[in-house]
Amino acid sequence: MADDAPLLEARDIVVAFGSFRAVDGASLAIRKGEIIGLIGPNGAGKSTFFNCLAGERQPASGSIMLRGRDVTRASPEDHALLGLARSWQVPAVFDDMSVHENVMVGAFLRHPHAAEAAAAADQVIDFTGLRPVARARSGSLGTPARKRLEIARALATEPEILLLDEALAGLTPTEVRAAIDLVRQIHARGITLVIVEHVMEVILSLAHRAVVFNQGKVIAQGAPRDVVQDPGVIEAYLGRSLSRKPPA
Amino acid sequence: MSAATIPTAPRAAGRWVLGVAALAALLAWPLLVEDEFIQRIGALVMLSALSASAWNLVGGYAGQISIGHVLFFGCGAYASLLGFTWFEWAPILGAPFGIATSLLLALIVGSPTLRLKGHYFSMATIALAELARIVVVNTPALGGAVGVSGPAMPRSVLDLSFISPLPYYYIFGSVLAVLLLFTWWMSRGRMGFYLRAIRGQERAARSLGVPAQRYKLFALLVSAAFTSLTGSLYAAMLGFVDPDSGLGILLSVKMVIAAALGGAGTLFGPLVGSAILVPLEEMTNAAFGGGGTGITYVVYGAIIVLISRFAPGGLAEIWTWLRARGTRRGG
Amino acid sequence: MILAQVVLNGFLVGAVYALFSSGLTLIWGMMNVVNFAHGDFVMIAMYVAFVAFTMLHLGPAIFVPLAAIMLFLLGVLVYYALVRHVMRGPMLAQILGTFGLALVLRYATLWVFSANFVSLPENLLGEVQTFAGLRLEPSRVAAGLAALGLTIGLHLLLTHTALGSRLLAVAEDRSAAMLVGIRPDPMQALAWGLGAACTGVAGALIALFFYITPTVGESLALIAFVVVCLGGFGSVPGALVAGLAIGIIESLSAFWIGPAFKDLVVFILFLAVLWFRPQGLLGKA
Amino acid sequence: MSIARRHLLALPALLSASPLLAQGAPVKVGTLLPLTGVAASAGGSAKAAIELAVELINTPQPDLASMPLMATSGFPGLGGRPLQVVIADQQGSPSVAQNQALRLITQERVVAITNGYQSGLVQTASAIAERHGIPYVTGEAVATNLTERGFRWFFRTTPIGPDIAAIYVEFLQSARVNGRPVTKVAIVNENTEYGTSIAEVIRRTAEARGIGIALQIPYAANSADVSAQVLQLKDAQPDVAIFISYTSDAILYARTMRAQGYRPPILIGDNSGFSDDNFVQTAGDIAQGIINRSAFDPSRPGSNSFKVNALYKARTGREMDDTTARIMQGFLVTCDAINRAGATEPAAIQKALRETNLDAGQLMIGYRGVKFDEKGQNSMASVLLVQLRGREYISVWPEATATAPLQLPYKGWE
Repeated sequence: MADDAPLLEARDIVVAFGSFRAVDGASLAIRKGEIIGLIGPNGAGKSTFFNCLAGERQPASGSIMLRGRDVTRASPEDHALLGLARSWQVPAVFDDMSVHENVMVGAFLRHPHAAEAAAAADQVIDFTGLRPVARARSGSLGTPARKRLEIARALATEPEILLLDEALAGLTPTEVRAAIDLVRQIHARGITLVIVEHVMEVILSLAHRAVVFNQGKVIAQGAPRDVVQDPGVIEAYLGRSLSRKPPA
Repeated sequence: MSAATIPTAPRAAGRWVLGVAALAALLAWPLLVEDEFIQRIGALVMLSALSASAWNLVGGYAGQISIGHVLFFGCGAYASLLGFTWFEWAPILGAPFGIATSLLLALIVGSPTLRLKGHYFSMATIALAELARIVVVNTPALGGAVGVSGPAMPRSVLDLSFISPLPYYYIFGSVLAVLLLFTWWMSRGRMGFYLRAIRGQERAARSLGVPAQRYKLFALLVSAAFTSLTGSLYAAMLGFVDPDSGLGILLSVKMVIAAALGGAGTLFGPLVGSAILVPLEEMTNAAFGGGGTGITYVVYGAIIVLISRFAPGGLAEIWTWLRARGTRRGG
Repeated sequence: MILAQVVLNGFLVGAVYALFSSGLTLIWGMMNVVNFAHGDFVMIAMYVAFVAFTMLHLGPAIFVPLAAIMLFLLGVLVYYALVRHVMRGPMLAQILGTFGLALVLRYATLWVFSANFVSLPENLLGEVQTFAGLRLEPSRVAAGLAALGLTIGLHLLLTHTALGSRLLAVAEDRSAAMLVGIRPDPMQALAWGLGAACTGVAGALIALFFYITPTVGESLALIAFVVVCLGGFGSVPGALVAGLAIGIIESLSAFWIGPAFKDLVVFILFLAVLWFRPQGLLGKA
Repeated sequence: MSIARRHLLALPALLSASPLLAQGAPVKVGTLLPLTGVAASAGGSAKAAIELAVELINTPQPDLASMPLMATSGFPGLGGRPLQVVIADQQGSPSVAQNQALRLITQERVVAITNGYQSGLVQTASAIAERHGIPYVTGEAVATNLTERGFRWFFRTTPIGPDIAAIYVEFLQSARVNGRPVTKVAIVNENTEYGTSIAEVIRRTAEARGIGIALQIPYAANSADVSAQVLQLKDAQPDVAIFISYTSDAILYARTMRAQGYRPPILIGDNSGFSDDNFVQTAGDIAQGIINRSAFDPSRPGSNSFKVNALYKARTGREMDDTTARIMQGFLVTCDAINRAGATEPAAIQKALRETNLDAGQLMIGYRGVKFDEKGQNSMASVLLVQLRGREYISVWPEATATAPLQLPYKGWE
């Protein structure tokens, strides 16, 4: 794989629910080391598109290449094996297992033996700051810890690219800042990130490139600050919210 | 294992002592009790624990609630006794054929049914088991509705036809020990984690690289093999199987409730559940059955209701709770 | 002519299947709680009808609503005394609890009434009628109409009333419903009450033409489970369609292939439907 | 109130009455019956009959003096020791039947076990008795293979398949429909062991004697609906329809035939379901003239059958049906053997059972006698045909022993 080839590339993705085209010919190329922010109004198709990238949903047409391989019809587990990990909008932790065990499930992907997986999980737990609750049953955790656990579990699969689906939604401002720090540290480890987010602050402070969805299509992409000033984007989506000056 | 999961030395030692004591008790008690009826109940506990533990791999660990496991049980039971009927084999010699048939069936029906979610999966397994029962009832070559019998008179020790229940207890117990050792080994490794992850959130598990379909199928295969072996052992002991006793839906339900009562997805849950349910059923029947008033099942049912009411997670839940209390007090 | 009668009988049997599944649609299909005691709820309703008729000399116009009320109370009682607690645990706990409950109900009835078969006079709703050469039993027609009525009523309740949307909200997500101010327990209890009341109507009507014995629910229950699953969980009209379809298929296959094979045909078709539609006939994907 | 209740009330009286008359430690006999599950209704009837038998044996019954043990109290051959029965519920499961047989032998120390009901369960339970060397006597299980196993401790008093088929076929050969012989016979049988085996033996016997079975419809027991079978018959128009069913289906058939307006010229309902008093009480009024086989004809005043039935009716409020009577007869034969053995050692009882030689007058049922062949089968068992009139079965064939003449065609609900 050439260095300049995209890590993950989606071309002309179409997903239809009956006659309604939720994603209507969207394309996106993600290069190694980028942080991409996917934004758009509710029902714009960004979550559906995201699920196509993650291998959760198969598009009706179009193709997706991950690290030079066609993964359009590949299963989620094959995506994971190729180095793609994701979090879920509604945290999907394994309630009956402890935090450490949750993370071990991810770690088993690259470490088939229990002892190695446990050690790898320990490292991720320390990295994500979950050490104090490592032994707790994950079903007993609050939302912030669950979201963090999701990220930890995904990291334990040692991905090249991490897809975060509203990983910061529903957090308090303090928690959001802590989460942004975590994302930066993840990026610092050389992991490419794709973030679906409603909180503009996150996109503006994290993303290298913002990709705007509307009516199933990519209507704009570029540096977040440029994109938010794009008249088409303002009209389609941002509207009033942009009158508020984004924080520096 | 990780530093976080290594038990502290005194607790580990305590656990060893407890384990050895429990094992010794399990081995010794039937010898101390002279009553054959009680010994036989012990053997039946082992048999029930075997099928419930086999079910536990799929239903407990992987969380796929099969209510059609009697399909595999029936394969084993019928293979044993058909082997005798057709070729005059000792019933237990049919066991490998029962296991082979079960594995084949599990392979064929496993892939399509394991795609189904939740109740749909449970109902599909019921439908499959009922299909098998109806087919057997209407196939005279398989004994039809009348059923098939083992040797009326024991011919050799291989017929496993003993007057005393003790040999059955130890045979069933040894097979159970093998199954539990496998389950223990599995639960600590990748497979155990993956199955529990599938039970928790299958979609999330798959996104972490868990090939859910393959692992569920593998769990089903192992489970089917052991369930089938249980059926063969049952048939060898009883010397008779008919569509109701070998393929009836009640048997599937009993595997589920034995596991659920003790704690599904735990190593000893099915054994504990069986150790309560089987004696309870036999004792209530011995005490009240002759009265003909149905009070047997009123008592039996009421106790099951009470357990589910106060320990919905099975008795393992109470154990966890007690241990948590003990830890808190100790620490 | 015979074939028309076969189809008609199948249709009426199908209506009975739909009728005794209606309560299960609500409890299992909507509220997602397995009820292994469903068949025994039907049985209890049959005994309510029997006692009301033979001891209190009440006619169907009274004992059908009476059975509905009694079963409503039973449903609410079962919810508060058992199901509410069992729902804390995994789905298996529901199997465990309701299986135990089934045994208690079945054998408490046996204790009181003995295992003897009893029945109501078969002409309580009038004699068999002949229309265009087709023979119709009034009691079965009544059961068919009741199935239709209950299905439409339940469907309207769930889709067109505030109460219905609250019920659905609780079924969908208990904690989310609490956030918007719905107390889940009374709603769930109500669902159990309504489901059991439907079962009560079903049992009392079925008692008009079926024999009554404590184990009668056992043989009926499995079909009810297949009907609800085939129709698709959460689909009230689905259960009606599935019930009628199973009735007609059973009747035709019993006539053509042989009654010993009718369940074989039903289960094969059931599995085939699941193969192509894993969410049942009218269930949501 | 319920009959079950009445049993409960009668029980203490029975227990307190017997020791006054009989002396010594009671002799225990075990009985396996289905008291829960789908056959519970039959088991309940049989239980009442067994309890009646105990009372009759333990108290002098001058009225029944022609039967063994009736004139005296307890077992005269054992110094007047009273009889005690231990009834166990086999729950319709072959495994439970074995458990309970073992319990009766090892815990209750019974000297013999009787009955068992379903053939499959009799098979597993008697295997336990055989291993422990305890006599096992069944009064009702008809599966032929039970006495083909080479067991030395197993005995059966009831007539079996071939005896049953023989009387049906002899009857069909002599019967006339609209003045011509029977040519078209249909069999509708439930497809568990009972229905399958009886249907099979009837078919074989009939075909061997030149009567073809035009139509055989096996069906699954406990169906919710049986109308397809009735319509098939209505379509085929056989001269004779033979139903082999359990009680629940028997009731449904009677009702469905009425609803579909179908009446064959001759309707035969074989034993089990159609003999059950539950059937007679709930569906008898619309099945008038149905022909059944029976060994028990209580319709002749003064006969033992008549008197036993009267006692049973006083106790339960119901007529004794054939299955119940055969169960009770099996039990009485066992007790007679124990008495003649003069000891409670199993081997002595086994020997006495082998030497059993009762004639018709010593029985409460219509067998020619009780005498076991080398396989343990009663070689004197026999059957007769009865017909439903009102709510009573009256013996109608063979004519030599009939109480009333046969009435044809089948009336049903008219």
